[in-house]
Amino acid sequence: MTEEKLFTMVGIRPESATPEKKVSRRKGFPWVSVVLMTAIVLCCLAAELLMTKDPGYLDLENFNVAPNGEFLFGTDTLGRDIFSGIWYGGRISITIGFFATVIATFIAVVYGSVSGIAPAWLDNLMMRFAEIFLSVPGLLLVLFLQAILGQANVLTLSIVIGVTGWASIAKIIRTEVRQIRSSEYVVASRCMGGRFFHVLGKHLAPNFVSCVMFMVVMNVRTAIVTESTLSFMGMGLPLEIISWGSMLSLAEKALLTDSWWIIIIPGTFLVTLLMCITNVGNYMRKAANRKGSNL
Amino acid sequence: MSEILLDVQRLSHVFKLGKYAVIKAVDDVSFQMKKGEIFGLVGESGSGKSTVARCIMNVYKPAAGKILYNGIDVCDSRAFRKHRKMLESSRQIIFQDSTSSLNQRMTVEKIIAEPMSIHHIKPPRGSLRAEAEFQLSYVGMDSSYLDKYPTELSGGQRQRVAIARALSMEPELLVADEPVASLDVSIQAQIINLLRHCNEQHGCSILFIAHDLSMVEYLCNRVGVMYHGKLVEVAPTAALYANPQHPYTKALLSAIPVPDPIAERNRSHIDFDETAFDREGTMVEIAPGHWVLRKEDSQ
Amino acid sequence: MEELLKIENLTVGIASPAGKVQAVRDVSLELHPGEVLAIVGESGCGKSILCKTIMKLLPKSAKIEGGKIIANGVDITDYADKDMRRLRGKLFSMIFQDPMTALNPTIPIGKQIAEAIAIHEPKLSKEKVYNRVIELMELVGIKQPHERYKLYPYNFSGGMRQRSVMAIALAANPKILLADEPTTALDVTIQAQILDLLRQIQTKLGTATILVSHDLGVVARCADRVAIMYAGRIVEIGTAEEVYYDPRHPYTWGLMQSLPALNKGAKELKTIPGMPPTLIDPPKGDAFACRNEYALEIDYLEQPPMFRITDTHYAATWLLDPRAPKIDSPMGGMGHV
Amino acid sequence: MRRNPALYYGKKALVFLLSVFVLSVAVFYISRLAPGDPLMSYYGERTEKMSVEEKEAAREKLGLNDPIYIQYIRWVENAAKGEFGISFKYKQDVMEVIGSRIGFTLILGGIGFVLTFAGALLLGVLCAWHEDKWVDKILCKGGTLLSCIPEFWLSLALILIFAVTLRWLPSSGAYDIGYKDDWLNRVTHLILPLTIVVLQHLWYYAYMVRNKLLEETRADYVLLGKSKGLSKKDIMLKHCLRNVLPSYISMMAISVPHVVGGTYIVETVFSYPGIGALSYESARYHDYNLLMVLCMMTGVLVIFCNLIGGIINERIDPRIKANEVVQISEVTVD
Repeated sequence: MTEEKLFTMVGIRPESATPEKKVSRRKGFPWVSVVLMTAIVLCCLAAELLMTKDPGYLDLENFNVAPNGEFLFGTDTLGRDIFSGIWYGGRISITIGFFATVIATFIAVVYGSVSGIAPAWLDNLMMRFAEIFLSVPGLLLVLFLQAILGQANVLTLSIVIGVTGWASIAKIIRTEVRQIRSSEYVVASRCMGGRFFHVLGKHLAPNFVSCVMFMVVMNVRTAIVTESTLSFMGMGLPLEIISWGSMLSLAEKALLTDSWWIIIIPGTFLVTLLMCITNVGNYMRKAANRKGSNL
Repeated sequence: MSEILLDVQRLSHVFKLGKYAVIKAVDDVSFQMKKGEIFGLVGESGSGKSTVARCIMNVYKPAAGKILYNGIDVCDSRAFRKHRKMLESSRQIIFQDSTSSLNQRMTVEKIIAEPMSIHHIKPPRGSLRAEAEFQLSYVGMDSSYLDKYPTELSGGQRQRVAIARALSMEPELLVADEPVASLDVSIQAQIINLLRHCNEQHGCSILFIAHDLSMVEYLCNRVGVMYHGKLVEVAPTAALYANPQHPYTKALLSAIPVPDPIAERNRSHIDFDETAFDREGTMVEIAPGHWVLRKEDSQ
Repeated sequence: MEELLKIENLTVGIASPAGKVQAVRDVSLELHPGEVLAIVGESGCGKSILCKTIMKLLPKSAKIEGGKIIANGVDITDYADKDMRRLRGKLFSMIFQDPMTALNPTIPIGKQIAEAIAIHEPKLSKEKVYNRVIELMELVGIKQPHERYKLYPYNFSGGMRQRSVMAIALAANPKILLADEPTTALDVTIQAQILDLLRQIQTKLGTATILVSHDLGVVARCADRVAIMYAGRIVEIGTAEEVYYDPRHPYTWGLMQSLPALNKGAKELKTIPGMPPTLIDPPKGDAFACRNEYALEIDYLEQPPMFRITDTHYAATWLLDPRAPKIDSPMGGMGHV
Repeated sequence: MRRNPALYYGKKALVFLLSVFVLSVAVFYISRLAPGDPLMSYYGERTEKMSVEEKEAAREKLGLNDPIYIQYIRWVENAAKGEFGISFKYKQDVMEVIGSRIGFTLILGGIGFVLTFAGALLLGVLCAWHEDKWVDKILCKGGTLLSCIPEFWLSLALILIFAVTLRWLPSSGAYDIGYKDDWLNRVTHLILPLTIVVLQHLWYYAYMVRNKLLEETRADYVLLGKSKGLSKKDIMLKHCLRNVLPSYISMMAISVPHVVGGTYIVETVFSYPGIGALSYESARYHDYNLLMVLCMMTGVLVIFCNLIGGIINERIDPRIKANEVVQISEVTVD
């Protein structure tokens, strides 16, 4: 490159648009939790293939047997095989958790959007009610409804848990809807003639779905915990219907006979599933660019 | 059709706070806009200029006064419903903060095509995508941006997409609510050139709302100055900047810093005494097209 | 006279998910006592990062990767936070852009100013501190200081809050005052008052000031020397008169030409095409080359060094190289408004 | 801000009474309408053997035949006079039944409440101070795990370890027989249930304090504090924490029912003689009078705490007033 050539004026040479490196969200993806969760859920759904014994059969000879070759996870005080009980029971716990969340989310979406769009006084009233509903201890409410409905089965329990779990999601949806409603692209869309359903479909729904996902996932978790607690206390599913909760309700007697496996094994499954759900939920909530601390 | 595109008559709007406190955001404002004109509305924050813009776009229902657009009073709901289609397509608005004026969940193509899809108009250039592409190239962006999301664009590009969306319906009136306030100087110039280009080529008149007075001086034909909800002075740009009449306009113009060190150093700015500002008084025409808010007696 | 502050080839990198952003690249400048140095540039050019690096107010993800900062003759580049604390407020202090969020909303104004005094003079009696606060409030033009001592930030207007922040910054009468876009969030009339206040304080107390801004008008009002920054580097530095009336760097020309105030009758504003580069992997040569219509071939290959125009006026562009073709600056027509 | 405090508190009191009234009507009606026969709890098995007339006479005696609203009005009159009727199951005056047991619940819930919120504040500040360092990471992981363990299973696990295998701590009852007034014995009985109550709520509030504190450290006034020369400790404690406290205190008020009232699981597992199990039984066996009092107590507690939380929020945190002011400026901007 001669000096003369170096100094010739070449003007603007638009630099090649370097493709901006896509910030991959894979970095923080909770692989372990997702794999574990799917494994547990799949095994529960395919319980029939895995079950070695009939979970409901009361094998009176060998009750309270420690885990051995035949009974992989041992048997409980009524002689039922825990291994097959885990998969069969798991399916019920998960279905209740799922149904309850579907019900809770549905009520929350309706309640939240109405409250978000309603005039100030109605919105205030609905939020006061939601707050009071939220501050009543959840279990007492469920317990109260449960006692009234009498004997529980999978469906009634899901409805009861669902009906008492909607308040927190509703509050989040209401704040989001209120925020989106006043944002400028909704004002612009309304100026252009966008009617209520156009705005709801194109602008409101897609925007508040993402931020509600975290709450929905957490609701599945709370529903499963509520179900197992109720069944443990003898208020949820009766003994004959096997779920992780009802299996643990035999733990009282197990404590006397110091048979640890009746308590530990169902418990570990329950805690692992809940842990995976929480990790997935937290991953969804992590805002993409958290500003660094100024401290 | 009369030459006046927009005629705002004694517009007033109040915001209710709690049961008793009421804030008079816009107080008895009247002005007209001719077709093909760029009318600047300036004032500091809290002066009510954005509220006027939103009343004109029917976002707020004003407490009092009339707004005639092509002879139709947009505030009267019956008239509005009769001409709804025309009103909604021929008036468009663009906002200051480009991040919140575009839906983050929609691609650029859908954003630009939204007005057309709302009104189910058959796009003249074949598909909605082709139409969006044409509008995008008009505002100086190539079609590779069609499938991008607003978060992937810079501030200037987002504002261009907002303008493309507004222009896709060939509007007669474009209300620009501080379109360049949050952009850098060099990008501001690009957007201002684009707006001037739209005005000249499309003949669409622009209501330009800003607090950057040097930009208004460059772009607008006539300027209105607002203070605390009152319109204090309206005049052709040259006349206003040459000899401002109202004390507030004088203070405002003297406060603009000029990029010239020597001139700037020995220039002291005039202070405006808020207490002396009296809200009553009518618009007196002291020169052709130059109106000032003044008490009747003091001529 | 000995410089109050000397920065030599300072380089600062900020780690971000999309890669390391080189916010400040090899910046050198000095600040003399009683002088107002303005740093002008568009958003993303690193002017605010440079300003915060001097006082080490950088977030954890930012690191000084090279160069030296010499404050009052002492090299504070690798000072630990403990040592920096003694200097902050005493040697230099800072005013921020958005007065709405700069003050703690739940503590009365007077108390926040008193806290700034007590840090560096712990032994002062309560009574003396109170008088000092009142004196500071009067200095920055807050009327009825006694009543307003107890009020909360939300009782104050934007302008008043910015004055309180200035009172806090001047509490331990620092030698250097760093102002990071102090008037951007304010209205025009209040901005004029705050700029006049800055000038009064600078003349009365003689504090050297670094004013960071993107508005050439604001800078013209109170700057003695001006440094133009682009993509993390200083591209032109000189006295206000030199930079405004005889700019030599194409970027400065571009900035001046896109100002409506300077081309009153022009049909169309002359704009700088393209967009500022992301500083994750800046181009080999001059970062402004790809937007510069006067770019030379060498601009795409090598960074231009600082060329000396006069003792106080320097510009980093190959156009000033003797071998470069002579072109007259397009600013001929402009000048006094 | 307020015209006069009397009007403000008057309005609040009115809202309180109204909510209590609505609650009482709801509880009264729901319990009456629900399926199930109240006589079961009064006469137990003998109800099957009783003939139809006897049942009628028994129902008449207990006044269960009148329309519900008459029963409600009668209940309100008695309640005004301070006697809430007798519990069908325990055949004692309802207040005595509750009185004997409420003390235990208050001890367990009360101490649990204090420990939870003190611990949550300490833990939250600790995590925020060591943000993104190993301390914070471990505590977060541990806290999330703890919050994933259902309360009843945690109790079982601790009983299994401490009571069954190690035999250090008793696993049931409030005191051993015969040691009624030996307070040391009572304390040992309290240790396990108290740990459960605290561990159950600790991380939820600690995580909230941590996140609110971290949010404050992102604020601009932190930079101003640093540029004054304040140390990290001063800024964190004097400025950031001070802004978190108002919402923390109102959170404490709102969660009184959760922590103090939510002890029935622990009471059942540890067969601790609190009012926990009572509320379930009364609902299950339609012991109306007992049910009404228990529900009203919880309900009133909830509404009262909500009100207090709201008032605290407004009084302490000037920002709430600021929000109102900001809202005013937002509305009139331009």
